[in-house]
Amino acid sequence: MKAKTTTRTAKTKVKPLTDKDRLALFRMMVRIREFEEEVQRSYLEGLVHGTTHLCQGQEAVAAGTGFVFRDDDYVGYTYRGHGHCLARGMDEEGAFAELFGRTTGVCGGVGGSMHLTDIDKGLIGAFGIVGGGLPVSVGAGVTAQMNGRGQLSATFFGDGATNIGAFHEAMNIAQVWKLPVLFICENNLYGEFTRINHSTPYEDLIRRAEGYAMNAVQVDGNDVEAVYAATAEAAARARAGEGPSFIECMTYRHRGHSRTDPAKYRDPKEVEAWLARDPLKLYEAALIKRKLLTREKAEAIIAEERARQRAASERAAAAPWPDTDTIDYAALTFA
Amino acid sequence: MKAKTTTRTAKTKVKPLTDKDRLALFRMMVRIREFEEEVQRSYLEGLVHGTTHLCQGQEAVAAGTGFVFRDDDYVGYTYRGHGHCLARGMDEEGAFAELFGRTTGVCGGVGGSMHLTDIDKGLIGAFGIVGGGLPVSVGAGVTAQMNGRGQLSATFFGDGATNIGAFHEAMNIAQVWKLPVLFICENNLYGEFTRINHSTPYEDLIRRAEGYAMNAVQVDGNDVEAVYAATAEAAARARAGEGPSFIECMTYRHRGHSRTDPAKYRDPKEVEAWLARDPLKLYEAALIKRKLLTREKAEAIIAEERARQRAASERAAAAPWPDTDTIDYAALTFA
Amino acid sequence: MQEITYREAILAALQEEMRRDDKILIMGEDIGPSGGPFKTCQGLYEEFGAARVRDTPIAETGFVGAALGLAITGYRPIAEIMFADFLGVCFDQIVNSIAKHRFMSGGKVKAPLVIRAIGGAGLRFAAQHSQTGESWLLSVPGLTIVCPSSPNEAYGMLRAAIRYDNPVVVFEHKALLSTKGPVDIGGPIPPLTGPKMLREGSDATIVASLAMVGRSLEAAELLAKDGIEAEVFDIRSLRPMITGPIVESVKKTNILLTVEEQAQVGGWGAEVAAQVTDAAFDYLDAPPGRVTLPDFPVPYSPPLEDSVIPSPERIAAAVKALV
Amino acid sequence: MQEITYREAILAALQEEMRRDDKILIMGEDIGPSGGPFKTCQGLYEEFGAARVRDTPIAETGFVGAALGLAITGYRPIAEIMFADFLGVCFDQIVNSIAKHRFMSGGKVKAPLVIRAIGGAGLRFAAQHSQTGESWLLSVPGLTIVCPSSPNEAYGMLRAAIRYDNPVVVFEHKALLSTKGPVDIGGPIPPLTGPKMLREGSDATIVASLAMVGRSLEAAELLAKDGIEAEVFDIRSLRPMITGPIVESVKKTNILLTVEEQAQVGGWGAEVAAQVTDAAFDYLDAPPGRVTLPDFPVPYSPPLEDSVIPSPERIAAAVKALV
Ligand SMILES: Cc1ncc(C[n+]2csc(CCOP(=O)(O)OP(=O)(O)O)c2C)c(N)n1
Ligand SMILES: Cc1ncc(C[n+]2csc(CCOP(=O)(O)OP(=O)(O)O)c2C)c(N)n1
Ligand SMILES: [Mg+2]
Ligand SMILES: [Mg+2]
Repeated sequence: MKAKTTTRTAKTKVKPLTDKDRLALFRMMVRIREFEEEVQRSYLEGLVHGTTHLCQGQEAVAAGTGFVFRDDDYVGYTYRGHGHCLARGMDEEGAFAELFGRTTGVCGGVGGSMHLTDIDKGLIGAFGIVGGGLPVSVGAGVTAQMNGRGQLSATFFGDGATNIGAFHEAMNIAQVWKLPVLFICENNLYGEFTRINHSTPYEDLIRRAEGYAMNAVQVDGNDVEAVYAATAEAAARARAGEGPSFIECMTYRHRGHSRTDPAKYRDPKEVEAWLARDPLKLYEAALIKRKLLTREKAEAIIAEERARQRAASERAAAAPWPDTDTIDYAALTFA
Repeated sequence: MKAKTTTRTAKTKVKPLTDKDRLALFRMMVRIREFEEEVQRSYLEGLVHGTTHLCQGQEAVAAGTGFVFRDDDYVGYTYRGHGHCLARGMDEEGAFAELFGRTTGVCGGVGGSMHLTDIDKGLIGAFGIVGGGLPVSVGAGVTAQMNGRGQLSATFFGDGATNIGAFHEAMNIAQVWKLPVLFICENNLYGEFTRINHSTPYEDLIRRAEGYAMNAVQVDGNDVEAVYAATAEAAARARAGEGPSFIECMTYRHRGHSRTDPAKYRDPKEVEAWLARDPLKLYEAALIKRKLLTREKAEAIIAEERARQRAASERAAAAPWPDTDTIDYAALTFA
Repeated sequence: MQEITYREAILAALQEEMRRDDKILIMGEDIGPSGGPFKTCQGLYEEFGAARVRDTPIAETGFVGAALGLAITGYRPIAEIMFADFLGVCFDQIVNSIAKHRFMSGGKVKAPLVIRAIGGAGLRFAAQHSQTGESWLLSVPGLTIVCPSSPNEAYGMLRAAIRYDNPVVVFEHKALLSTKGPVDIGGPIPPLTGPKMLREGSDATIVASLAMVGRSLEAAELLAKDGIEAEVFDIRSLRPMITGPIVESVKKTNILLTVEEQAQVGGWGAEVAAQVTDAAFDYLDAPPGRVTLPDFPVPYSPPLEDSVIPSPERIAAAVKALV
Repeated sequence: MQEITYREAILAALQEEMRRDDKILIMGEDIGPSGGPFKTCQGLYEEFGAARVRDTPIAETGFVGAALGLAITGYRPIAEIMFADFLGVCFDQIVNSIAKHRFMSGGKVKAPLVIRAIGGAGLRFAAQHSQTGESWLLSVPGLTIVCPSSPNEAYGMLRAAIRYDNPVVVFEHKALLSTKGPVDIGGPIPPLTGPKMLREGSDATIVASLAMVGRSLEAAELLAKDGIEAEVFDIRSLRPMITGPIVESVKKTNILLTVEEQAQVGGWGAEVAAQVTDAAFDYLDAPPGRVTLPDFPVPYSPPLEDSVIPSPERIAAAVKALV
């Protein structure tokens, strides 16, 4: 697809990808895919409770953006945030254990699938209230600005989130204060069961950014290198003090909104077209063309990652449940 | 000033103003001015309690838009809404009595200056929470749409209100549902003591409308005929089922934000420039040029309106206080 | 009487009322062709069309505020809040506009609207999707707040709420959606507010709301095995808080226990306790007891969540500690 | 001890703390060069600059949410809510993000932030600008809620709140802003929470918050003329709700009256009454009394507003009805 942009070129040059980088990007997408597939399997086995929101089909966004962030950047996301967490190095066993509600979970089993947080990795939080995370990321952006060390604050959200007030207030404040915030919109065309055309005046959400005079770019969210490049450019601007950017990644979720949703409200042709543009397959083909990969090599990576997730999930499933008698709720609630 | 616009011409032609209309517009502006001056006087005498927000300098907006509305239209506004109420025929004695907290007030003295409401005149409410009235006006717009009688719903708000979430949600819903809602922004450059450039990425708020792909026009809010024409055009679109419009009226408040504010935060040059463009003086000069008015005739109208407001205020001041023993609070609270 | 689920009862009430009065419309997220995330609106869109069954953008402030605008201009809107937890994002519209608009207008405006909010714990939805929401609005004059505990109440109360001429917040409970019970379809409209006795007893009075009603009834059965007969009330409405029948009961049983699925501080149990203490001071054999959620958010992990939600055993034990 | 106003006390606390720790910053509307609509930030902008004293757009959700983001990444933000009534527009950020973020993270995140909200009736600001806000957040686990009733408390509590490592909501009262009192500038940091006895007495215990504290002390003087000695407590904190000292007092006086500037249903008085009834059941000579606002919004007209706010006379009469 052709990307729209209102980006003015940043002064800082974007680091071009090396072959090693490309393979790392591929592997990260595979990792996220296999993690989510394992979550799905675990859910059906009754290991994951309540609900969970998977991101198969959107891996290029998490992998491509995640490759840009520094260790000291801040990243905020939503209930559909497993990919963003993995891209930033969240321990998979800890992630599975959290989904399974075990003591070894990244949040001790207290948070759950919708609230994976790991502040030590700059993963500032998963917000379950649509739009709720954006103002928080604006605050992390103020921190980044005040620290003066070129940090940035990135925040992920969906197309549906651009309809709620918190989005508006966050965008406006970030622009007025020239904060180093990247607003990364994963436009997967649906908010739950409702297609974007029923909730938004248009489908290209880059137009939202016009209302804030914010630097903006729309990219093919299933093209990991395109995502990387757009993010790197916006990040360079942010780190250089040139303010926030809005990055719209056009993408699609392969599965339903959450685990109980068969997604029957989608046009099969639309689904088919997007499945044909599976970000993993696209990149595999691109890397094979570049001679960085063969089908066999790709399969090997997939098998490795599948085994890795499977092992992590098994370790997690063997971990103990929190002990209702000894858990220190006071310490969980107050520092 | 030159007006910016993204208006596509409506199919319906706008009714041109007659000489009688012009004199009525002038008189209405004078009425609002004199009403507010009388409020001010009364405040200093201790008749108005708490706080009050005056609109001197912004009369052309209330008068010019008000002239467009039909009796069955719905109009919502803010704490700075006295002018909108008068333009729609709110009884002045009832308005003063409300400000004075008397039983004869339009809300029985229970609402006060910030909450003048007269549902029988389509004055659906004055909202004290910034942005709070916009979603309510969207609802009245749904009513207008469902009724199918070409009604519209107009909502007035300030520049500062465009920064809050409720504005965003209201604009978006109105556009997606193609509601007959007129969003009328009185851009007086300040939200309380803060100039627009500290709270918004630009000063021309018509740009906000781009984020919603909404029909929009910016007009000189001190030119009552320009306000009328832009509103009439947007109203024709709305009544014809062509959806909402955003109308930005560039204007200025002559006084401080509220009665305790001397407005020292404004550049005297800015104040001077805007005082020179007093909407009443501008229109008086225009009508004199058109030979519809003379200085003397204008003075006579001003004197008449002054006397009228004075008389209304005096009657209001003579009205009884609510009786704390007999007031039926239950009936005030529940239908 | 038909045996239907709580979910079907909600739907039946919506359907019936919308058929009766074409000024009624409903707005919410995914309630159109999809029938609602909890399927409480299944088929409404097909029957009443897009104008009366409005899928909204994710914009609770926008559409809840719009409900007020509709109500004061002649319609009778219903707004569905998918999870009661989301009441936070439209709280201002409810507490500052909806609850007060009539009052501020000097009683001249009428605002017949219903906000349905589906809340509650027990389904492992974690801290941001498991609150009943009851306490948040408890203190707001101008609101009527009801909380159906069974299919029949869900059906009856919703019909009553829709016909009421003032704003009503209906707290539904997601753990009850699939529970079945007899519903008096087409029967008379029940009173919107006021408690209802569900079980007679002479030894203790238990007052509960929503999912805690069923658990309290179970607790009463456990107690009966030990010879303690508990009288169980469904509080039904939180605003107005009507305790007359509860006071009468306590005059007989001399023991009061409230059970709610919320933290103790700020919960309605304190109000019931205070009103009963006031009106039946000399009859109380013990200070009123309160069973509530602990004072922290709802945890995700199943054993943790299960341990914080009052169980029949815990309720029974609390009664025993009082008698 | 210096005699300064409540307003000056707030400012002094902000100034002192911001000088001590450059991680502290403040955000709010018109708090920059204008010094705040209630002038509680006068001079901060000049002293600490635009980066640490941030004038915000009218976007409470935006900047209150930003406070959380700052807090969990190493700063200690303060957010000023101009009128407590506006807490409605940022309610979600407070109840679903700020109050829970540490808990949901498994206790790994620290959120040291302060929300100051200026509320209260008596100045003819009408229904949307006269609420104290106390009840709205009363039920929210994870929050610490304090409400200073005097210049010294405003100064001390704000300093304590700023130094506390968890989210604190400070409810200030606009009718107190110009009241003067002795303040221990530079003195030790007082406890953030817990009630404080302000007047000793043996005949009745009165517990009040914010502007009701002064009125309760006046009521005590009226009562003293009739030979009734009331012990008066400032509740100080609503979360945690600490009633130990009040219970001790009631064991002595056998009478409890709570006084709050909010509606009865959902108010903190019920919780104090319930806790005291629980802990001092056998000591109570009468059911606890509660003086509150009536169950409708605050009316504008001066005689109406004056008649709804509890007066010393009404408080004294309520005590007399109990003893
Ligand atoms: C304020 C609020 N309203 C509604 C919901 C229920 N809800 C959860 S996810 C969702 C759809 C969000 O869509 P989008 O922002 O596009 O993100 P996606 O799920 O596609 O990643 C909705 C409506 C919510 N969590 N918060
Ligand atoms: C949600 C909210 N935040 C803050 C305020 C306080 N406040 C009242 S008026 C105002 C300024 C509004 O400015 P603008 O929208 O430009 O309207 P104007 O007063 O200029 O007519 C502010 C901040 C409020 N009433 N509501
Ligand atoms: Mg989406
Ligand atoms: Mg303005």
